[in-house]
Amino acid sequence: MDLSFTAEDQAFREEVQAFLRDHLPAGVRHKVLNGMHLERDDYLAWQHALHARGWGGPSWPEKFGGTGWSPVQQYIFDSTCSEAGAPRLVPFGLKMVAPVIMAYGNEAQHKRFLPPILAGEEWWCQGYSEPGAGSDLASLKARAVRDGDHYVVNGQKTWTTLGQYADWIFCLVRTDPEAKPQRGISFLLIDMKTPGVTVRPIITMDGAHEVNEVWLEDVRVPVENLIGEENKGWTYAKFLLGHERTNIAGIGIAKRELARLKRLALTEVREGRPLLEDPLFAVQVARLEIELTALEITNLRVLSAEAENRAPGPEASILKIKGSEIQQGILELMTEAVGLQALPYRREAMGAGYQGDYPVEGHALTPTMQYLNLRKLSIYGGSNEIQRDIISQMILGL
Amino acid sequence: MDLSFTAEDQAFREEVQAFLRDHLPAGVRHKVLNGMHLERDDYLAWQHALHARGWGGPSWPEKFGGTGWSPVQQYIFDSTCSEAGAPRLVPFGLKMVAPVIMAYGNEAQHKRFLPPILAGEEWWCQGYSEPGAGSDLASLKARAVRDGDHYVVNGQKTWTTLGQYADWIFCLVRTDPEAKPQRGISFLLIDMKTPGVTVRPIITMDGAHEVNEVWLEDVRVPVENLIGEENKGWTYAKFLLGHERTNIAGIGIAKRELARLKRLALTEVREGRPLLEDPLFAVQVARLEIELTALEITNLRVLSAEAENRAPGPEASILKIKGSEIQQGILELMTEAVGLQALPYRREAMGAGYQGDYPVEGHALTPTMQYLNLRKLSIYGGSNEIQRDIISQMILGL
Amino acid sequence: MDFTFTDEQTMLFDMTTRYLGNEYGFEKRASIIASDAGMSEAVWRGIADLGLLALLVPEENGGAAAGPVETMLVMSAFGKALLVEPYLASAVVATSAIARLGDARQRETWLEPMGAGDLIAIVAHDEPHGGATRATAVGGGFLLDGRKTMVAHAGRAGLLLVSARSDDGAVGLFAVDPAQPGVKLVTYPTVDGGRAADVVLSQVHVADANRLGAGDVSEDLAAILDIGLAALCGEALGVLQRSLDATIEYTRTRKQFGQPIGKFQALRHRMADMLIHVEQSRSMAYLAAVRADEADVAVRERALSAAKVVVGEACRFVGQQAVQLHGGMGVTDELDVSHCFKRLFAIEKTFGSTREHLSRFSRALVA
Amino acid sequence: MDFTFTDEQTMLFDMTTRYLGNEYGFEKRASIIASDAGMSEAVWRGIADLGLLALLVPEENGGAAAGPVETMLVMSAFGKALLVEPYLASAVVATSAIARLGDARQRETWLEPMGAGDLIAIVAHDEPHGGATRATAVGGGFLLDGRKTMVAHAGRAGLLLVSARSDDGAVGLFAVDPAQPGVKLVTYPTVDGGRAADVVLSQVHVADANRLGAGDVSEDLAAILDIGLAALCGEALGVLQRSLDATIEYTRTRKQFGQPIGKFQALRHRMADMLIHVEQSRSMAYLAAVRADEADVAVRERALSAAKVVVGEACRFVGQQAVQLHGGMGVTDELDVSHCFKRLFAIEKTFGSTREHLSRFSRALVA
Repeated sequence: MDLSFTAEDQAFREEVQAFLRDHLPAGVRHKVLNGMHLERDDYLAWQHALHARGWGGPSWPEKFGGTGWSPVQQYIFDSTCSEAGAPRLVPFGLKMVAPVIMAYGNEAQHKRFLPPILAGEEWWCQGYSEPGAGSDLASLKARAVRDGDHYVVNGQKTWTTLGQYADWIFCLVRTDPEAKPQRGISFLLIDMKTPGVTVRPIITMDGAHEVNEVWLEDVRVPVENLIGEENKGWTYAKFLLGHERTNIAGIGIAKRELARLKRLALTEVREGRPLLEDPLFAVQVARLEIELTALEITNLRVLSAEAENRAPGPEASILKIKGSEIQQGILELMTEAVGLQALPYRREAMGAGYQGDYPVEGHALTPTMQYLNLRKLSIYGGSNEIQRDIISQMILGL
Repeated sequence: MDLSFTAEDQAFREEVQAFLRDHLPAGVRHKVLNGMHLERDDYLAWQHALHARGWGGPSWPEKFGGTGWSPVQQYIFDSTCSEAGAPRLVPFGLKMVAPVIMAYGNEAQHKRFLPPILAGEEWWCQGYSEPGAGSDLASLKARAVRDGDHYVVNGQKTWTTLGQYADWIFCLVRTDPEAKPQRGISFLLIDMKTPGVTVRPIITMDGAHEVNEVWLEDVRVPVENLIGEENKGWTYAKFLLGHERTNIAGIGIAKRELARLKRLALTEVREGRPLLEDPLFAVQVARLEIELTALEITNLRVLSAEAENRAPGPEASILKIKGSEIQQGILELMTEAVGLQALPYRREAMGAGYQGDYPVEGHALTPTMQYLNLRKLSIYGGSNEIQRDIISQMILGL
Repeated sequence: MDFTFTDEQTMLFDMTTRYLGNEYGFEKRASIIASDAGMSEAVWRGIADLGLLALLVPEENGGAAAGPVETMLVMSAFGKALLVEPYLASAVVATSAIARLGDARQRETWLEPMGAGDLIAIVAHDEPHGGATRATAVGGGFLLDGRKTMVAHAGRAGLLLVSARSDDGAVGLFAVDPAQPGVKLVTYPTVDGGRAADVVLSQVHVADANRLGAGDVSEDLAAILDIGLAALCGEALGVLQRSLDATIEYTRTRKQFGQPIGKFQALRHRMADMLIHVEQSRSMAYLAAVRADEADVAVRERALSAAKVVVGEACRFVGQQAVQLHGGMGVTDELDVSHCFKRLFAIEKTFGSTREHLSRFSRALVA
Repeated sequence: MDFTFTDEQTMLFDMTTRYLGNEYGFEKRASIIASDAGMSEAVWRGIADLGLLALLVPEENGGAAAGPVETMLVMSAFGKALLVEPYLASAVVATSAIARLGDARQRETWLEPMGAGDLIAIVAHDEPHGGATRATAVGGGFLLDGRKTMVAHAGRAGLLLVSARSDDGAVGLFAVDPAQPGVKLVTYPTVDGGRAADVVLSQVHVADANRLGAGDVSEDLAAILDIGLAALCGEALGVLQRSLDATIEYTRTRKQFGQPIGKFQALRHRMADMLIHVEQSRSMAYLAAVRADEADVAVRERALSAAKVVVGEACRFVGQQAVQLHGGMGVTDELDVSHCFKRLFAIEKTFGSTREHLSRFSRALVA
């Protein structure tokens, strides 16, 4: 047993660090390290930089233009990037629809759809959830009816993250309403410019426009945009949900935010001492750091099992639960560190170039909005309650 | 709104305190204040002292020789006694079977059974639970078959607290095996000296003999020992369970033990300072004290509602959950206060007159055994999980 | 011992609740918090007409001379409605400050219009970390310099009561007109839909006649802020109850896997724990009200710190779980649960956080 | 990075597990802990025959010169069997102490019989609060005075290694024969079924040749105890896993209201949380093993404190919930769950409690 990275892995990590030093745009890094809001161009700038280096598809096999990295290398890449202040890779194209297209799409679909994802030329979004179908996805209602060479799609999708930037949406639609809930579902790729597609913002409690409703009214989708076979979409959907789970623990992000919390607690002063010297505050920071240390090792154990082709399985649920709790805990503590300064609401401070007359540094204004925003972590991607159901059913056999 | 006791209540409290000063046996008080083990005679000595004062039945109406005190007076009496180091009143006679006999027994039963309970002359125990019927009491299996002027009882009862001291046991038995589970149950009073009654100890993890199994083999019980009507026992059982809940929060006990915890944390020294000055330890004590303050007021609110004849209802579940958690928390913290001295296991130190060669004072030896013993608090009397079910169903209507 | 309310108290609560039910629905509130002013003059006039602004005003100044219990009841109704108008800041804290420290002329000048709804006064006490507001004695008065933060609705106030420390170390309370020279307001919305400002003071002149009280008023200020804290606990109660009610209602109607999600035992138990937090908070809000004007400072501080800890923990648990059990809908701006969440978040941090009060209570264990 | 074990390591674990499966059932253990001696000579001989007592003994003294990872594996098997024999105290801690501090003669004299199962040696280090063991230099040796507490199986030991402070403040480690004049043992059972003693020392003479190491050995002692702590984390893992396994099994078979209680969602979620604690503890037991002989003291202490906190929290949560989910049966002496509970309770308090390690880790945040 050895918990340290191999010399090769270590060299790889240094290569990534060097790349980050040279090619991560400074403005983007500044935003990420201070919890500010990222725009479409921030994400794309980073994807373009990676693509130029041949790293556009860190989780892709080489035959599709990816890096062919092992799970451990992907983990090193992800966490090193996150710690250094790189934005997350937008997952809807790279990590969600692309693996489905690779596994179940035909060659024409490979050629048409994969290269623009890699190059950061086409932005994808996800059309899974519906107002009545969240955790219980199989109860979805959007309908697609075959009409010659097209499907005609009607329905409503929701929680579509960053859908306002998207060029394409991948959708689960019901093609056989007579079949049992999990049968009769198909997987369609839809151009967002098609007439009948309407995106409406959902404003979240932090005031952000991050998620959307997508309305589909008589949207005509060419049959060549069907993935795999009609009515077999549930299989592809489950495959996708399995892939969504990589890097679910968010170790690199949590390390970055923990470091930020500690910086904050060293500069915030209470009764003449840095807040981090207050035993009751320090112990809360210590608890989070300790939990994170344990989770990092748990995550590496899961990766290591994956590398040996042992299926990671429902251990991913542990990573999801603890990872979300730790990230939420860190942000909550940041809001505590800044005291009353957590209460002014200055959304403009989330953007670049904020030069407001409010003299408190950016650091005091962003934690509250991030804290509000991150309540979603324990809800989406399978709520933590669903994750506990999975653990108890799959691991414990209950 | 007024949270202080009335002048009358205050005078009553002082009267109880004066009585405790004069009549609570010093040896018993010493044991209670130091978490030591109580014998049969300790309980009886206290009941006899109360009876001599006319206070043998603090929760009984005057017509049966009780005090006729209001719920608030009973609360004041109970908590004042507990704080001063009086043992709890053994509830099986006084608070459990007696109310059932009063409400559903006939006059002969009143005369036969109530006076010896009041006087501390007959000890009762409870025959409810069975190995297969705990939380799900209605699935009990003990059978009683009518044979002339007797019932012949066969079955096994368990978790019979202090049954080894008991003269009588009240039992739920099935008299109609054809009926639905909650019908066909009867409520019988059984003399423990009857042939066929066998008491076998259950040793708990603290090494104590506090609970028992009671085996009933062809036990002949005179029909005059049936309470109320045959097959109506479930009604009486539910009535009893409602009564069992009085003083369920254990406020007086918790206050006494909290005071003991604080004494301990002032005498235990770490790195040259009293442990109570360690911020991480102090904050745990503070949390318990604060929770207890809140629970005391919640308890008084429930009593106040009772005094106005508004039913206390499932709020009792809140008292049970928080009361047990607080008591368990206090004992757990005591074991932490004594450090490594929590680990020596000296059961003899639980008894009177311990003069062992182990020089650590009694206080360091008893918390662990009490901590182990009190794990039962969140399990018995309706586990805390059952209590949360009750709250969600009865109060929240879910 | 008596947990009942007098008929007058019950009527007060019912009247307030009825008014808010008619005038302060979710949509109405949404338009208020989106408005430039961030408060409704009509609502302020409405609660003035109900007599609520004069609740704590002494009788000789035309008020009801009511106490912390009445305040708790009214505040719990406001909490349930998520009222954003500066009732706590003006009608509770500033009114108590003037009633306690003001001389007869000051009380008459300010309390009568405050009770009538014609003047909003706000105590400006909190400072950014490291900030220290100074009062320098000059002929016939003082010059104030410094910065105050999170002064509620300062942009609408007609009177600011600024705490400042003199060269001799004594803390004084000074009445400042926000329009007078040297006063600058940096206004902003707050996370819970309110409005506040930093108040920057540069050589602001205050005449002796506009100083409240004499000598060091630190202890009076602490007592005044504790009256505010008790009122805040009352408000929390209303918000907590609304959060729980909304969650029960949502989980009763929202279906997944063929049944209402409120049928799932893990969620039911979570709601049971929420209820326990609400009931324990109710007990402590009562205690805070009863001890808010307790003369023994140590007893008062102990009780109020304990109350803030229980209420603060409830704000955190109930707020987070209410959002969690609403699922995706819980994080949107569209339902009231997220607005409750944000108000609970702010309450937890106001008048000292849970950690700060827990720390104060802990230290007193060995005092 | 590699989480796999070598074939030798896997064989070692399997061999130990197999032996205990045959020789250390619940009934057998019950009879051992009820016996006067409180340990089984046959079992001690058995684990000696398997070579386990010589695991940490250097090769030149006839041992396997294995490390913390092997120790963790063996200890986790012992934990799962709830072994009460003094493996941790003698074969891990005392062996490491002699191997690290002993000279060639001392190592030869003691380690060979220890590895062979012919000598049990125990480090006597902990003291009752306020106690302080002193070593006074006399011609050719030292006189020891003081009191040690919770010295495992001291009544069976052939050698005690007593830490004591000299007049110059240096901490030394001294080999004492329990039978020698001036040594008095006050023996007692421990709550987890073990045996221990207070060791009272009055003018106990130790020749220079029986002192281990030279000068102040505080740092060596800390390093030796950390090896014990890492081994203890391994043991905890076994006990935690057994507690969870027993709970799953019990809730699968125990029926209430017509179905196995393990079907109730609230209980299922509780067990999911238990599993999370077990897996996080497993990760930290690995970390503790890997860092146990780390040269950088700060790195070692940080890692081991973090491990003890995670493991300690797991001991508390998993222990308490395992008992709770067993209902009434959980609090009896009859099922293994209560024995697991008591061992977990003791582990939480051994080599520093969760609070103490959390405190050390917290202070290091600003160091």
